[in-house]
Amino acid sequence: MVLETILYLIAYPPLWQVLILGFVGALLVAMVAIWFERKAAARVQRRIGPYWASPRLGGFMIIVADMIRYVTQQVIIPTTVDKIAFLLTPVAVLVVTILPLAFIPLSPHELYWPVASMEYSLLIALALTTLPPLLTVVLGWASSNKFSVIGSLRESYVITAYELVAVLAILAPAASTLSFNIVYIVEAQQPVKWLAILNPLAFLAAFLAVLMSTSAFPFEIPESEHEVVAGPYTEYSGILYALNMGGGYIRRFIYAIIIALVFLGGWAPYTPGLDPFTGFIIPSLIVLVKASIVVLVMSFLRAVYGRYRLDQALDAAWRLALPLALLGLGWSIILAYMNLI
Amino acid sequence: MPARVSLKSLKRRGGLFEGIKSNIQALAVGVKYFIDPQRSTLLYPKEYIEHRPGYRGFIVFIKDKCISCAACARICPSAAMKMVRVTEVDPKHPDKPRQKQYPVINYQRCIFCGYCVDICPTEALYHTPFQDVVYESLADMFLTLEAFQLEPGRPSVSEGSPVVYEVDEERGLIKRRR
Amino acid sequence: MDVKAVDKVYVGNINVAARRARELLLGKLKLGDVIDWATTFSLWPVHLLTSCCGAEFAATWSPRFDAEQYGALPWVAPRQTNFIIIEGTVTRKMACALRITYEQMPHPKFVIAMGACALDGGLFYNSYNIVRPWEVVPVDVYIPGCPPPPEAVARAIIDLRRKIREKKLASRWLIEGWRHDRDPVKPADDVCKWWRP
Amino acid sequence: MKPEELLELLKHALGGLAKEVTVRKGYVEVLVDADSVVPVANKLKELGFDHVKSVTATDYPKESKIRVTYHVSSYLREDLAKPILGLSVDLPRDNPVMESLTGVWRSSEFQEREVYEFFGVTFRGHPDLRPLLLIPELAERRVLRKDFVVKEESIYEGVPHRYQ
Repeated sequence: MVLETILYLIAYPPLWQVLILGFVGALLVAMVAIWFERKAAARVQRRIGPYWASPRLGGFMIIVADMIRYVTQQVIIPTTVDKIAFLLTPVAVLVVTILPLAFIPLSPHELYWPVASMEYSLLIALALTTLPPLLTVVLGWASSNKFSVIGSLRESYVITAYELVAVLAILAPAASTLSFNIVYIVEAQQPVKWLAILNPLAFLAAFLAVLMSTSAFPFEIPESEHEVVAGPYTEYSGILYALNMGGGYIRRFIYAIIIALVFLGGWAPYTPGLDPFTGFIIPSLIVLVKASIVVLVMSFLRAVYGRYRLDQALDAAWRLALPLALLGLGWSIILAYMNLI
Repeated sequence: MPARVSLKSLKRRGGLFEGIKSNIQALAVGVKYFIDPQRSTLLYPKEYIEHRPGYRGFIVFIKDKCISCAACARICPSAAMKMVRVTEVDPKHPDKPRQKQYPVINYQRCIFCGYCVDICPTEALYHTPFQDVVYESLADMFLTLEAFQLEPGRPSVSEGSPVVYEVDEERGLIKRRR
Repeated sequence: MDVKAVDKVYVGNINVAARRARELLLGKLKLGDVIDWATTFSLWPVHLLTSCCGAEFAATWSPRFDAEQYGALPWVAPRQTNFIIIEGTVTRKMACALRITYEQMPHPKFVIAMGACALDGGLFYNSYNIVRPWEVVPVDVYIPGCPPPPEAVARAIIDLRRKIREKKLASRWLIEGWRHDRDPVKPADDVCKWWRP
Repeated sequence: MKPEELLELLKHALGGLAKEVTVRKGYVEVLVDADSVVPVANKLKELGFDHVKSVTATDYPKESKIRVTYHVSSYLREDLAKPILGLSVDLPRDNPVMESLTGVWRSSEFQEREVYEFFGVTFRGHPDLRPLLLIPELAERRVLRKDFVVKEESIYEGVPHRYQ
């Protein structure tokens, strides 16, 4: 009985999909995103960017070198920190960051994604994405360093302003399709009735809010270099810092998957079949490619924009993004009322 | 009349339309440079800059021209150049060894100002047109009299090819291979 | 526990187990070479600007001499970096800051001294307020010049890369725990005697 | 405002407080006694000079005096900002003590600390008179006074034996 339960848990498909997609895939996407961020910024600034480690791959191996260096570097644990929280929080951040993947179906079939038939999957996934910023506050608090605490404080300001916008904007498709089920939302957008086209206001608000709440470049406020040294991560070195840095990119990737599903039509022009290849692999790949494009566009913004100050970002949140999200919500209700989707 | 400080408040520039327009402009510039980057970056070990003559690089000493006037050591602003006494044997009078003074240079202090080259009355010192040589120990940087007469080895030459930089009217600084 | 059992892993001696694992990973599997390779392409300098060499430091990372092609990314915080470029004059008060910054960085760490002031004082060789940086921190590569051109900084990074791979500096730190050729000349109390937090 | 006009204005405004008001090559100098420096500073502030650009000192070992000079200027009145105005005080060299002007111009605080550490001029009433740039034991040697000797190297010295 016990053995059977354990075996069932081990062989549970979503667990494997979370592990493989969450750790390997998300790590790969994070590396590509970091590489693209550095390379695109260099291109726009008429530089070359990472090059000499592997000239044929465009310097991609430099990111691998950075990772190996971080993993093998000394880990400094200052005497003043709260040791348990200091060591456990980065791991917890990574785990909590990957959790929403368990509730995001990448294919409509229950056979491959048991959550596909689950109502409220969008709501649960969104609720889980709001957890990691809270742990970032814990991270800064555990370091007991003034820069970390200031960085955490900024993070908490930013959460208050932008999580609301993100949730409101991403729930707009649920309002227009009258369902919280991600599979239903995607199927409603077949073939090209994508909500990014029908409801651009909510899409823009969601994009802004994701940029902000994952502290992507134009809104890199918690770890702004010139004001607070590295924000909540000031005291972290070696592998602990690599976990933190990777966690941010993975979080952005998960948000991008949600956006690709609910706004960009998921596997939309394609109609999944029943066998594993056409029913599972191809729809998943289509969603991942769409999500990767969203992540790369977010990375590209680093090359164009300078960083906003905290007050400017909060101003933009409350005066620009929140009305935008509310307008998007209203527009989606109109869409539902007029049976446009 | 005591000076009084008055606060001015700045108006917000532009409206919503202006903001959207400038954001789109910024993105367009970024995309334009992303598609056509117009780079002029030096791929350093594979290429190196060939500086024009007159560049103040490492200094080389020609012993035969030196008249031991010590003007170079006197004018050196950072006291990098020192005179060493050397006993020399003249081939015509082998029984009478003479004491002569020659300059040696300390690259730990040299600031490459070129005063010593300028003041030398017999042009016994000259600049090489490069400065990209680094050292791993402090002792190597105090040149002996023999080392001061040789041009320092330039590792870039063996690894790469020379380029020159020119100013183009339209594109700005451009790199040109020799 | 008898003496022979101390060296066995299965007795539960965690230090022995860690040493065995280290020897296995770094000795036989050539993982050390990978670590050295990774460190050479991930030298992130912390930005400690003390004087005018900072202008040339900035030029080194500018579009013309893009030093990011070597994988070097200027960083602000010492905790996440492994490399420090001393950009110019080090005064007595700055020496303490330099030493603190150096000690905040995680091992394995490397130092480049840039410019005449950072080698022997340069123009200020007889000043009352100058400290030679090699007395404060152990220096790997010296760049002469006042200030050195950006190519020289790039050459120094390439030279440091060669030195790390030839002497296996990064993996030797993992095996030995401390690089014994890197003992600083002056104790920290000497440098920061005046400093009372 | 031309320097000559400023000179007339200052002579009129300061009256008998200043020992000497001169103009030379566009530089207006107000020389005052150590006792009357604070009233003169207050008068200048009332005229519209609202900040100190630099505080510097000059050592005259033969005349046995140290002259402390405040260069003052104005942000708010452009015509006053154009000429250079120096407010100078002569102090005895063996015991240079004067009233601090931080009460009048707050911006002189750091620069008075600098003068204190390099020349040993004590400012009475300064909120925080500590060495600024030098370490404390070096600041006690008053390094910018003329009798502080900086050792020069001769052109033959300094060649270590191992290099010869």
